[in-house]
Amino acid sequence: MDMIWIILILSAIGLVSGILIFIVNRALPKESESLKKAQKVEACLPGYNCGACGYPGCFAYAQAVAKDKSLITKNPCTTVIQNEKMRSELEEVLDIKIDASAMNKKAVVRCYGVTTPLGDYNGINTCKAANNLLGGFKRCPYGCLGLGDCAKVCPQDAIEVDKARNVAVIDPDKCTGCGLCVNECPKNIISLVPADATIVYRCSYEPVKNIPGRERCDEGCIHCRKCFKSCEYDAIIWNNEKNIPEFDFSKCTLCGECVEACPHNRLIKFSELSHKEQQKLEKEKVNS
Amino acid sequence: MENKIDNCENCDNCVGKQNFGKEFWKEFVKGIILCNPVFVLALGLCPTLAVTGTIDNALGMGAGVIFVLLGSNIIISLMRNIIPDLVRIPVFIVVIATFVTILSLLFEAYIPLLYESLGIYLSLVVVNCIILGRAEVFASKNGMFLSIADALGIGLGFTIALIMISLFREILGTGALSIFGFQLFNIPGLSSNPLGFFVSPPGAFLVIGVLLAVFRWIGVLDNE
Amino acid sequence: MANFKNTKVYPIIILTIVVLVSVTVLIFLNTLTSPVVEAQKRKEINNQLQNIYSGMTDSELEDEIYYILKEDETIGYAFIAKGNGYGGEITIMVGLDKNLEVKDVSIMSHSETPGLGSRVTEESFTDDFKGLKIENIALNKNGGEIDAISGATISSEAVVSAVREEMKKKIKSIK
Amino acid sequence: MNNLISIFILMAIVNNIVLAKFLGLCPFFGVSKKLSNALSMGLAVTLVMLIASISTTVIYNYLLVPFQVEFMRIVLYILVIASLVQMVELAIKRTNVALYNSLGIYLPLITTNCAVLGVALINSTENYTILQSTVSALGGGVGFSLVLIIMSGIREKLELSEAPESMEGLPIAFITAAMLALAFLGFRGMI
Repeated sequence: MDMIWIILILSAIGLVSGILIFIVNRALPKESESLKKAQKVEACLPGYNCGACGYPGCFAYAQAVAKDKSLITKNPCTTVIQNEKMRSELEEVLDIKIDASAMNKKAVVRCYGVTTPLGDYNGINTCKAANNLLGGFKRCPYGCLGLGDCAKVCPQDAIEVDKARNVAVIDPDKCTGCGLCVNECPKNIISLVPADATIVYRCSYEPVKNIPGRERCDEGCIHCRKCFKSCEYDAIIWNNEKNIPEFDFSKCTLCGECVEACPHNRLIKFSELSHKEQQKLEKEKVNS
Repeated sequence: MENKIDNCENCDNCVGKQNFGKEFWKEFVKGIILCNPVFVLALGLCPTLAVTGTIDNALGMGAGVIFVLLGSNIIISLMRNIIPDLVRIPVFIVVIATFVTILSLLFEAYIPLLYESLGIYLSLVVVNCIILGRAEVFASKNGMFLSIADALGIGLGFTIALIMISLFREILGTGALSIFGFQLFNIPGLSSNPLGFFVSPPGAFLVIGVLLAVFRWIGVLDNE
Repeated sequence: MANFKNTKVYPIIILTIVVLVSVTVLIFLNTLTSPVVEAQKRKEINNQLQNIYSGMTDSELEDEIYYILKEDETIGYAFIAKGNGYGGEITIMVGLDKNLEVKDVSIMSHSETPGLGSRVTEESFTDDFKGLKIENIALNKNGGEIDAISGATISSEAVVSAVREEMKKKIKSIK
Repeated sequence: MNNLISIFILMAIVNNIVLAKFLGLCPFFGVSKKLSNALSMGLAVTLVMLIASISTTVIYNYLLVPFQVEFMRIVLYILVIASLVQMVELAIKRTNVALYNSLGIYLPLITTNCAVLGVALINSTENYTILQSTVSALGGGVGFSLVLIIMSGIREKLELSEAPESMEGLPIAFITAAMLALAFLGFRGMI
């Protein structure tokens, strides 16, 4: 009965391929010990491969951390640090304690975005391309171009371009301070600030040949120094050549006097910066 | 369809928890619209473009895929906890290949015309990304009952997509529509000088591209 | 049973068993369906021969040549030629009469572009082959008797060269 | 000898396995977003296609044809390809993790890649000898990589273009593929 023969020979192929896989699986070195540990560490990493930690992807960062534990504090993955669950898992795997308070940073766009465009721009749809074209199409050379380069790079999708004011807005709840948007923005107007104790000066205009901000933006800073005068704890230092306020957060008590004093809404408490409050604030200003 | 049951990312790993009746229906509907293998997951494109020249081929291929998907989902979901992880993919593939060979033997014997016109694409159903995809993602994690629902849903979704594409291609390409030799209608102007482009390979790409765009524009699918 | 599952050799056994089962099922099914397929093919060849040789009663197949019988006297020979057309393979049934002239030719299957290449199946093209000796089976642009279909030179060339090549081989082996 | 060259050109350009025969479309649309991915995917597919074609032709000529069990070719071919990919994946994963990171996600994709099995099936329907099927596999691999590289080049430009909202992503990729297929249609009938 040659049928039996055929069945045997063909299933012999199955046997051979099974044995080949088995040999390849046994012959090669078992997954090295450090590789297993790296995989355990990688399990609690976010897996965005955003590269903010400087490593090509989470797996490479996990291997580095598996080798030497102190890396997690020296060059932290900010997403992990700020996410309660991930941090506790990582602490368990590496059995070290990570104090998150010192590293809680958030990104902020230092531009109010009211500056009017000089014309409509039909070039390539990225901020970098627009910026190479004589510094962009906005009246204020420091103004946010609103084409969303930062939004594209943000692994948390925390950045959104506010169509009304044509400026990028960062939602502090989602932002984990990885800093990718900071070096993505061609105008360098996004900066990392400590999340809790800050007042944000939402304009990065530096007067050129002392033309006041006002020329470049309807609600630009008119350098009236009211914020400087209104602060009793002298937490604000006036920078004379740049003619803009600078903050010393050790003295600042977040009383909010300067926020009220500024006629053009340039100053805002960071805590009120979250997207929803901001919209609420705008509405109050409009109908007040 | 304003409240999407769940967008597609998590619809692949939704393990059936609630009672079976509703769950069966949810899996079934999910396969047809939400996770339509062709338009949403962009899987199984090889046969979709190759065989949708005529509607007979599309129906034949659709029926074949449903048969193979059903059979392999059932067997794999039954065997799922006795298969070691080392040989997981080879075993799944052999099971699927067995069902495909059964299909091609039956087609060759009883529907030779369809077997001839499908050609190698009938045996290429075994590497159809949908079937192994469903086996890996779904059948190896859920019970037989749910796998049947999933197989029917996805299979039907695939067949509907094939029919839609082949409708366009056959009507535009030959000016007439005939199902199993029985001509339904023929457009006099078009059938005298048909647009041969739509039967050729580039036409297939164009039709599915435009269909995808129209679906996204209507809002059935969300844009990328 | 449990510890058997995680022995080293378990994956191999599972794979072999699965392949064994699948092979048996398929071979069993093949023995069921192959006679049906055989009959199908035979029937298809027969009615091809029927419309070439009207008066034939039976045909015998001997090393890929069909000997056409009319009351046990061979009235012709037939064979299948395969050519590479524009869209893919073309299979042609070629019928010769007793003194090795072409009695008729019919296209069995092709995937040429509809409306252009597919016109090789029409009478106007296949009738040109009738009564031709092996020498003058060629397109008239290279010295033959067959005029190519306008707009489908590749398909017509494919059919003609397939018939000529196959005929050369078969004439030698006709007893 | 010209037969080998014509087989190579037939598989690589004239009947390009992606644009004319629609094989290997799932990875074709999935992987062609970045040029670097396309290169490594093309290489991996050509490698597996070569080894798979040689082993499947050996099985076909020396096992299936003598026993008249050609119908078994689907099961055996795909078994060989799946085990091959499994071995290649294990080998790369264990020896060189960096290569595995960049290439790893494509390897399981190759098992379900219609092009690899498609070429093997074409070899057996044309019943090529071992030398012919190696050349045909090489042609297929080169054709696949060629089209993949062209497509990824175009798609990188597409990302920046302002396609209409509903066209972005896959639909525009399909229409670009239609243009590409139309261009490759010009080669038809060359051989």
